[in-house]
Amino acid sequence: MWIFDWLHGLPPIWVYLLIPLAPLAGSLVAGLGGWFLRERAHWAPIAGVAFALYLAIFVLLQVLHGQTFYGNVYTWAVFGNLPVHIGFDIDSLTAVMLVVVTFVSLCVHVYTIGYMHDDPGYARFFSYIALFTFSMLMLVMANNFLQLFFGWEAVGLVSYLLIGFWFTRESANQASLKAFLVNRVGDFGFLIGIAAIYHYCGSLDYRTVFAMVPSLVGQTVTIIPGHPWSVLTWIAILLFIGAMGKSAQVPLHVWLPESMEGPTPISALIHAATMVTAGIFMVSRMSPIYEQSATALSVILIIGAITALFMGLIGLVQNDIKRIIAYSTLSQLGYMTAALGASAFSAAIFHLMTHAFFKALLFLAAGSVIHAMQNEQDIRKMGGLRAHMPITYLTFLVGGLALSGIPPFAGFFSKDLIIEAVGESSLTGATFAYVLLVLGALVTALYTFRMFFLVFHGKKRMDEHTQEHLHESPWVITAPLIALAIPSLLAGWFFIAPVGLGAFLDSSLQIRAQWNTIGEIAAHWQGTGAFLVHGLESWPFWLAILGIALAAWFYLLHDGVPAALNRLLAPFTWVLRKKYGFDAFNQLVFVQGALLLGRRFWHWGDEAIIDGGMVNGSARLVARAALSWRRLQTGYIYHYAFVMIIGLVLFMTYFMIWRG
Amino acid sequence: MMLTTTILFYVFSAILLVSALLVITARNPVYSALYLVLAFFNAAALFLLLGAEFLGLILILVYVGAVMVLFLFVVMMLDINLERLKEGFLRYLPLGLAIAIVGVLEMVAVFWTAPIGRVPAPGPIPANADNTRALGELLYTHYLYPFEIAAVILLVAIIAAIALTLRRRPDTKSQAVGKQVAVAVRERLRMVDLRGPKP
Amino acid sequence: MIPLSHWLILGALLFSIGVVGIFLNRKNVIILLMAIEILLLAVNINFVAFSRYLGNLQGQIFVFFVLTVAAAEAAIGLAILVVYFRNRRSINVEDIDDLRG
Amino acid sequence: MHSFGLLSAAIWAPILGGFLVLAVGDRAGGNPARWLALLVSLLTFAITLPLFTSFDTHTAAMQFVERVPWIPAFHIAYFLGIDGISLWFILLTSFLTVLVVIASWRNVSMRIAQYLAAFLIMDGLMIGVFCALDAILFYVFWEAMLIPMFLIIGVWGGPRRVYATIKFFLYTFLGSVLMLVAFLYLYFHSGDSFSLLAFQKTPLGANAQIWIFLAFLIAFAVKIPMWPVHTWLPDAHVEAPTGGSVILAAIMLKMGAYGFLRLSLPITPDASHQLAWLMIVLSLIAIVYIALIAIVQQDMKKLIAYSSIAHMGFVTLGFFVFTQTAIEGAIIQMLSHGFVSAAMFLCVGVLYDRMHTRDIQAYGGVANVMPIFASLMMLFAMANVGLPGTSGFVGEFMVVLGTYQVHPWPAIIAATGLITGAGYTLWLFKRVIFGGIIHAEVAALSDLNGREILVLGSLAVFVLLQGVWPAPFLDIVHQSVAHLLQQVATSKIPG
Repeated sequence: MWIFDWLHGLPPIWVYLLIPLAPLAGSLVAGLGGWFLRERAHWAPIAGVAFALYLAIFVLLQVLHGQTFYGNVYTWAVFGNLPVHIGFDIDSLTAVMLVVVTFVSLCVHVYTIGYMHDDPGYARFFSYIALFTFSMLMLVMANNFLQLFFGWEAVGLVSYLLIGFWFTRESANQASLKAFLVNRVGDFGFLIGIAAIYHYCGSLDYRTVFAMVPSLVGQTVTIIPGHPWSVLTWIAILLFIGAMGKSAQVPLHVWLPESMEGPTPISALIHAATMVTAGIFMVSRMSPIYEQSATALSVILIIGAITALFMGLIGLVQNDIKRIIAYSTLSQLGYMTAALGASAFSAAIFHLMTHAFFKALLFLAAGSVIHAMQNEQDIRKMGGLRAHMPITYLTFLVGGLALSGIPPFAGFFSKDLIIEAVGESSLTGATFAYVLLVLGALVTALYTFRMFFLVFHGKKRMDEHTQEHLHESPWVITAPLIALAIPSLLAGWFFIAPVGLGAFLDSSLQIRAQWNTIGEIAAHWQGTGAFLVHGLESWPFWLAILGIALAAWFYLLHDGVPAALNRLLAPFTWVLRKKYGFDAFNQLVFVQGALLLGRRFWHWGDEAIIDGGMVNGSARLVARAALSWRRLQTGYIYHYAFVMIIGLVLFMTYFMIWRG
Repeated sequence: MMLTTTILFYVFSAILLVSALLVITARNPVYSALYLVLAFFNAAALFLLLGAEFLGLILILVYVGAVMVLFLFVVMMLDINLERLKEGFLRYLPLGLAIAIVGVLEMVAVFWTAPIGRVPAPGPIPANADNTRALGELLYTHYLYPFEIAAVILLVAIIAAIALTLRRRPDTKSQAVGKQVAVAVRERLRMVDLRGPKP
Repeated sequence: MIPLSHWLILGALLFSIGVVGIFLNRKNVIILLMAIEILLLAVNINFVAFSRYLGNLQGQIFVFFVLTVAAAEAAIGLAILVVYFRNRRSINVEDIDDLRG
Repeated sequence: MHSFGLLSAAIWAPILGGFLVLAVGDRAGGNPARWLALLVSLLTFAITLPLFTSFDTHTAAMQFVERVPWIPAFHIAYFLGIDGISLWFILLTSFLTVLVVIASWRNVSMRIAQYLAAFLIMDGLMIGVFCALDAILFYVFWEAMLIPMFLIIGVWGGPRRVYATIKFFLYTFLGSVLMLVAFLYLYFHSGDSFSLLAFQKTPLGANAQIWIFLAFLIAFAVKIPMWPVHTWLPDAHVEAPTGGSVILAAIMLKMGAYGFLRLSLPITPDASHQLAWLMIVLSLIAIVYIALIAIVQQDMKKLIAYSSIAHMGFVTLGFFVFTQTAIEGAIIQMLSHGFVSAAMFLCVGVLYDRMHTRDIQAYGGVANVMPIFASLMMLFAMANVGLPGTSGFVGEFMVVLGTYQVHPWPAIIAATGLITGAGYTLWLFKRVIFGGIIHAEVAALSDLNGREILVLGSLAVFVLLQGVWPAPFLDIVHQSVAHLLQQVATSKIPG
């Protein structure tokens, strides 16, 4: 294409380098010059991200032409004899991620202009999200574990900063701290995993490590004496712990719902579309390692399936519009994780992609609603917004249908593919996971449309004042909604074959023949249309339809039913409202436990035993000894003289008898 | 000759020990000081028997002549309550005797048995031996620095003794020579115009 | 000739007399000082005897220094005594316990 | 390589300058003393720069060597020289002294000349410790350094300064006396030489090595400080003025670690191997136990002091797993901790200067009124947490990687520092910087002035530089660490 022509003249590394650096530059300009730019601060980040998107498309086109890249930019450090680089690994997987990240990011940037326009932290916000884009791009472009970890933690940092963006709110600060700490728990596993890789492979470079993987098969490591584990399982599980933190899988999911304290664009960009999918990306990237460990895959499959269903169930009892979407994100991440477990990496990436579009869309639309509702987030106080906000209504509907997996929206293709793949899987726990995922389809449709009907249909339950101010959002908000609605509608149809079935991604993934679920599906592939028709005959589709119907029945036709159900299922909903007790458990065991332990160590260990006993105790001992021994100093000269003489005689006796 | 020396040794030794005993048991410090003088005389004689004439004479000159006089002087100058000082005189005697006896027995045992007690007796002192000269040669050559230091110690002792005992009496009158010399005319002499008004 | 051990035993006896003197006259500083002179004399006798029997003049040199120091000690000791008496009107050792711990 | 007394100049210029500042005194409101002190510290920094530029990274041998007999009767020499291990600490020392002089410009009102002079003299003495290659010279610098610090805390400190100084002094002094005993033993076994290089070549029996190692351990463990001899540090930090805390945390703590590298490991390699388990256990206790204590602190300085101890736990852990990655990581961690802890204490100092309290509860919502400060402190907090891209990450990362090579468990336990470190640092940050303004005093705070921006900004540059590109920092130490590992791997037990 002519608009890319000039880029061919550049050394490829420059192009790749410019992708992350453009948003970084935008971030620096907005951050350092914010006091001066004020309401103009958005230009630099937007320009940076737009440029990155432009370059990302170029890179994608190049990769389509088979032009991949694997190389280093500079030597970060030399560990002993091992150089560790900052470098890029550009292949199909990276290219897809680049486009998704920069596209969603650009939409969110534009949306932010409208959403945050009267916030005092306007420039700071732009600086943060551009910095996030930089970090995320570094993460997906990495060609080694160090850089991956850098991006991994940097997105965590920006997420922390953005959740706590409104730092005067106690709840936001609490949520940001929680998000960082829970992520750190995951990173802890990730770091140990990297250490293990360094130990066994002697390198942090992807290619070197992947080349070493076959030689590690059969090696064992003994962490708990008497239980030798396969090295690859150990590494895979450790890395997956990192992914559990970042991609919010049970039990490290607790931070994601609370992250909704951040501004809505952030929820769309970071906590739905990109950052939380880093774990999915990472596991796909590490497919050569995961494929060698059936145990690790089973663990991933089961954890993903559990997350998919049970987090969706919590979404049924939430009333905060953003929290419902957050729980749906958790559930969808569970689907992706389950796909990873079934070795359907391409399906996971496909779902990641479609989910990025429709979930960002849902969040941004929800943001539009919240904006119109004067920052009211409780869906019980909404209703009947359809008439006031047509664009938001339509785009939200597109997003909701995509999320529920209704054909021909994007979510249908990717989710159905995942369920099919898990159904094909022969791993331990695959059947269990399959059942959970199928049931999840019902739950997804139910909570999505419960929210949809409560917000846009029915009676207007908001107060007079809010009602008067209801209005459609300005174009900077609706334009990104439309921009995201288009791929939410079409991406499935167009990309299932190249992305979902892996034709395009194959070069980046390694899948072992014995559990090549996607390969099975691809082998019986009869075209997208046939897949669609087949989908209409499958359980998930009908369950989704049932979910929508139930939601309509509950919330449009018979208002009394939900209340009656609530009474009927009281113990069950109580468990759901308590979110299975994860928060209470963490608070009690980890937070209170750490504080209690810290105080005990401080007061008993440091203050009482070490300082009181050993340090000041020795001083007191000296003082007390001196108090008694001072009586020896009678002050009489003759006593001293006697002692001297007696001492002399004793010495003489000693020499006589023992030294004689 | 040999026999004479031996007899003299035992005689002087006996007197020395007895007078030393009397020094520590005498009721009056004056007696003690005088017995000590006697002891020193005997010791000096023993030194002479050993051919250490210089030290023997020094002992008499310095100790008897100077130190003991000092002792007597102090004893007589101070008005000491002898009764109080003698209270409980024998209280520590058993302990002291025990210690002394143990010490003596041990030392005797050593001297009696150790090879040092059987050092061969030296020959008689040559007639022309000059103990003083020999000491002097050694003292002024090899031991010059210690000798000088000893001199300084004595000097310090002199100054210290004077400084300690010197009493400043604020009520006595004396000349301040330094001030007298440093005086200026202006401080002493004031020119006054005595011419009265003219009649 | 008298054996060396006799001289040494003489020194030992004299020394123990000095020791007993210290125990007996613990209250009278003047006699304490005299007892110390006896101790030193005992030592000096040993030195001189060794000097003679080993044919080495260094023993006598040492005696010389001992005498010097002893003289200095006696002078200062008595001076302190005089000062003390002047301040306290007593030389009773039992009154001197300012250094009691 | 011989040179014209660059090291001597770096040692004596600040000491003489310090006395000059003393001589100038507080006249004219202390301004002449301030400028003179700044000049001297800048001069010292300028003197140390050529050490870096003309340093030869291809050799592990000592460079810039100076050797003059000092007390020939005991073969004591004025023997100086540096290698890759010491170079960074000399630069760090002279650099931070400049910052401390600038940071103390207005904050200290009483006896400013004497205050600055103490820092300058300490500057020289600390450089001396890092250069000394003669045991007695090392010991003299080591002990002399305590005096200015004793005065700084004791004269310009907080209300409990007397308790803190005595505790500080006795603790450190007790430790170093045993080091002297070890030196004397080594002197008689190394063929009458006090040269550290000769000590390193002296064959020693297994038992002797253990005793010497323990003597060194007590001296260095107190200084680092390692659990359980760490309790002097929180007290000293709390009472010390800001500058004192900066130097104490950034450089003095490194002395102990430096001692391990220069003395314990090469002189007693067999004992080091034999007692490595002890060191690893103590380090892990420091990382876990101290971090938990740090979480519950109410006093900002105490919290950072405890966090320092926890971070130094990574350093000692890195030393005693004997892998090149871990040792280099530990050295980088020391350097990074020099920047980060200095910055953290300066940040607390900035707040203390304005509010005169270190109690966390007196703050809250500082970001509302001090945005620049909040941004910079966020950077340093993140470095303290060990976020990649900041200096704090590099060292911890390398130590964990290097430790895993020996055994997974210590690496796993050490990595929990990742979580607890984030916990106490960010909770502190949340309570102090974030939130709404509750206290009226906070609302009246003014943001950083130019001088404070200069000081914190220059530290920020190093924190980022070291995080983004640690390669040049590591290049300097490679050869020396490789040589050290070789020494440690060679048994010195005779026969």
